[in-house]
Amino acid sequence: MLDVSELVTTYGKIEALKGVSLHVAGGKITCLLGPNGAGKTTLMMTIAGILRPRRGSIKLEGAELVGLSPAKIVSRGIALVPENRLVFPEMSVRENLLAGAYQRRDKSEIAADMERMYARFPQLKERREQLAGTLSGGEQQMLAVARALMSRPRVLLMDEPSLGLAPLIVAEIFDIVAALNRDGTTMLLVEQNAHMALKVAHQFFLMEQGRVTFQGTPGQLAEDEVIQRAYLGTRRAG
Amino acid sequence: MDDYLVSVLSNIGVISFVALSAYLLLLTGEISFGQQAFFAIGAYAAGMATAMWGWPLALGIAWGAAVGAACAVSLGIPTLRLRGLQFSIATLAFAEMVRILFELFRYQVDIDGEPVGPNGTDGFRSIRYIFDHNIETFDFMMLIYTMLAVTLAGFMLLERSRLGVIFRMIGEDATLASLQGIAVARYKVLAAGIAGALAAVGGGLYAHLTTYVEPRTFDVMLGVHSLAYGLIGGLGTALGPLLGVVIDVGLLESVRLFAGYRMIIFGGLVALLLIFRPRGLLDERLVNRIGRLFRNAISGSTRTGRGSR
Amino acid sequence: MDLLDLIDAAQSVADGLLFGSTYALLGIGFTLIFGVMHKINLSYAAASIGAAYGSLLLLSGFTAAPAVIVFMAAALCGGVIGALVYFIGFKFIPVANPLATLMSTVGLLLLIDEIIVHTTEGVPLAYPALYSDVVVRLGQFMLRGDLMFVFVLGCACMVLFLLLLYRTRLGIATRAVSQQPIASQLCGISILQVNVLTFVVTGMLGGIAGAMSGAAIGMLSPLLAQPLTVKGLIVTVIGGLGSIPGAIIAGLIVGALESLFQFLRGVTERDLYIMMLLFAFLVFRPGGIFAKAPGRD
Amino acid sequence: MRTIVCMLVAVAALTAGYPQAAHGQVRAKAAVTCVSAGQVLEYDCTIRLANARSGEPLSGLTVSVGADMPSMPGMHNVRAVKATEQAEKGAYKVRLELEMHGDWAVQIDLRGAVRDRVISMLRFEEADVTDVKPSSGRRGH
Repeated sequence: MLDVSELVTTYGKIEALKGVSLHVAGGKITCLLGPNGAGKTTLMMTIAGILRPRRGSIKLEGAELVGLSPAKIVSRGIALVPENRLVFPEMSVRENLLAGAYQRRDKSEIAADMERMYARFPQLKERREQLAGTLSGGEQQMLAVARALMSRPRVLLMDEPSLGLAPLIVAEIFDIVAALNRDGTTMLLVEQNAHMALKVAHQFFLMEQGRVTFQGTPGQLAEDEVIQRAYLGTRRAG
Repeated sequence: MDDYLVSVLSNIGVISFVALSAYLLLLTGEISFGQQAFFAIGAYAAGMATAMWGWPLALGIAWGAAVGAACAVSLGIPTLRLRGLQFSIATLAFAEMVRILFELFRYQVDIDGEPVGPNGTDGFRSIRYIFDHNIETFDFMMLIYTMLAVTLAGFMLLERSRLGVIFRMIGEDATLASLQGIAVARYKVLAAGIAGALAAVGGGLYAHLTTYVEPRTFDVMLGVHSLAYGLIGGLGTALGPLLGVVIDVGLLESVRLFAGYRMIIFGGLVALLLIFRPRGLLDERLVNRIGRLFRNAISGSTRTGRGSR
Repeated sequence: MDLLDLIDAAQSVADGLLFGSTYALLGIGFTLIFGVMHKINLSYAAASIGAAYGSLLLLSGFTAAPAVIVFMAAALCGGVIGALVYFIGFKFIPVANPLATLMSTVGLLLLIDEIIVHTTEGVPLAYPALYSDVVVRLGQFMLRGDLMFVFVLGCACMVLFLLLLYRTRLGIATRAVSQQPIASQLCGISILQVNVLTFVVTGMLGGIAGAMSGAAIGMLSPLLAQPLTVKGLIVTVIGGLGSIPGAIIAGLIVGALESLFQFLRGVTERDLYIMMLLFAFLVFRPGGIFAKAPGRD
Repeated sequence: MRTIVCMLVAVAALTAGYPQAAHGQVRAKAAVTCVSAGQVLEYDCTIRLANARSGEPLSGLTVSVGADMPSMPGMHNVRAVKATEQAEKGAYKVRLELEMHGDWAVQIDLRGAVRDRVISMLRFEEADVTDVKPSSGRRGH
């Protein structure tokens, strides 16, 4: 569904992505694991169009996304739940959701989707007129997911949804991820919590220092090995 | 030398002092819209000293500089913790307060049967030192430029000194500088004081050059211009603001082709130039490159010199 | 102070409060641009006066155009000038250099001011004062018709503006960009579009404010640009940078105090006290009236 | 601090050489009247110069007249032009071309038997020219 090939993104002279290729299968959960600084967030930001790649291509069902503005990419059907959630703190929950549907013009459908979000996330319904900045971390994460879903994405990208959340809330978030997938949402998930990620993922990629170093399905590699490499990277013989 | 040329050059010299004053603060990362206040303070203080109290010019200008520095330090202390825009607006407010205070300031003494001294909005006329002492306008221009040269030499020394490095460090990142153990507050007040003194020297010279000042001479436009000079000319070296003044007062003023349109061109120039050179014509990178060329040329010539021996 | 003086003082406060709506509009413009871009547009007040001049130019063919048309023309000119200001002074200036944008707007301030001076040769032009012959008497008080008109118009603009900001899709986008630029891009909001529209909308508000000051004073002069810039900045700072309710309240307060000081101490000293007020705010309460935590950026 | 000290020393050294206080020199005063010369922004000015003390007219001087706007120091200033002496004793005539209406400081430089500079503040408007009166409410709102 989503094909990334030979993607190179640089910050000045530093190459954060050194030719990344990966494939996200439709209807599946694909997980991206790797230590800090591997380039996972850079990859997500590049797919979403916030960063411009130097080289390479990103294709959504064969259509090229590189060179499009972030707004165009959203309307093509990609939504990113950014790291640290980045909700609009001085806007109400309802307005945050409306902002998520900014690219859409179908007023009645938007209203219906909003009701669907409230049904899926009852906490958000309770707090619909509350300012997003006053929500708890877990609620903000749910809001960020709901906001992204409001654009009716074909592929949902999530960058570290469990970051800074209590274990109980993390479990709740992963339940939501699994449930969304059951409803047919294709997902690319970046996670530090490899243990949880491998539980929900259909397929996973390991990234180290701007490159994909392994791809496969959970079980192909021993969990210990995956966790080792996801947190620390490959130990290189010095 | 043509009288007109002398007057334009003198103007350039005097305005350069305010431009350098604003530039010094820009180095420490502060945008001041209020350096004209110290220009005004220097002008009034020096003018009063020579015209009313009969002091010699040197003492008058030194007195003006001292008063300017004192005022700048006392403004610097309460505004220290303000950053960025808030600092800029505080300096603007201060400068307007100073201007209005001069509009209210009346203090005249009788000299040769005529009242002399600041007279509110009418301003301060008959600062006639250069006429009373038969100083030719050309000589006065030379005085301005000698002082400017001394100031520039001071800036060159500053750029090479520890103090200069500290100023630029604070300008780059004040938090980082304070983590390095630099007493940021003290250095900022020091920079403000020196900048105040510089502007005041310019003011003192201006008052004696034109023989009259009035409060509205020192309105926001003067401060804004002096900032713009540094930005047009460049922040890489003290020659930058001078280049800015020369471009504006010298070039645009003197070429009659631009007459009247000059300010329009100036405004447009500021807006457009910053797109291409956000830190001015002579920015740090260019200065660095020229400096390296010079050093290479010098070391190259010494090397060949040694080789031929 | 006897009773009569007290009534006169109250009268001048009322006049100032009415005129303060102009300052409030200007404050909104400054503060909204700051909110969205974290930059101050120093050319804003000059552009507002420029727009008022523009309306005279647009309508120069018609004798005695109705008030509504004059103000609409001013708003139109303001919007156009606003877009121009954005493209010349903001769009292409490197974002990382806050100094550069500040100075480019200063350049535009000079540019606009000088174009006005040049085309009018510095002669103040008469501006249609509206309802200047209407006086409403309330016992000892009287409310000047032209000032009341300015006030009502100012309030109407503010209400419209707040509706735009809080009740429309564009308003959501604007607030989203000001709060969280990256996330707003991820929502499909185009920052460029929001920026341009912000400049156009604030330009229109400014144009109306410029026309309002013209109408209240009865004439337009390029000399207005500088005091209005300073007043606009004062209102923005006292109201708290980026706070729209703050700008409105501060605009009315500054208007009222200015008029009161003028009554008590005369026109020269008036601004001195306003500056002192600003200075006091900066030193003791830099976050403005509605600051959440004083002293924080 | 060292910079300031250096500067002060330099100033002292530079000005020490000049002769001190030479009071009792002739001071001039001027009465300036201007009328529009027909063209927009062009004015014909008549300057009557006199000894400030005795009131005696000052003739036979080289007089050049410039102007600048006090509100914009060093900007908008008009290149000085020579005034021509009239038959009337102490009267000189000059045509000024200004850049805008408003308050101008007319600068009269005298050379010859008397060397002095006299400043006259005038408000130039479309039809007429008036002396600038103090605090004439230049700033409205």
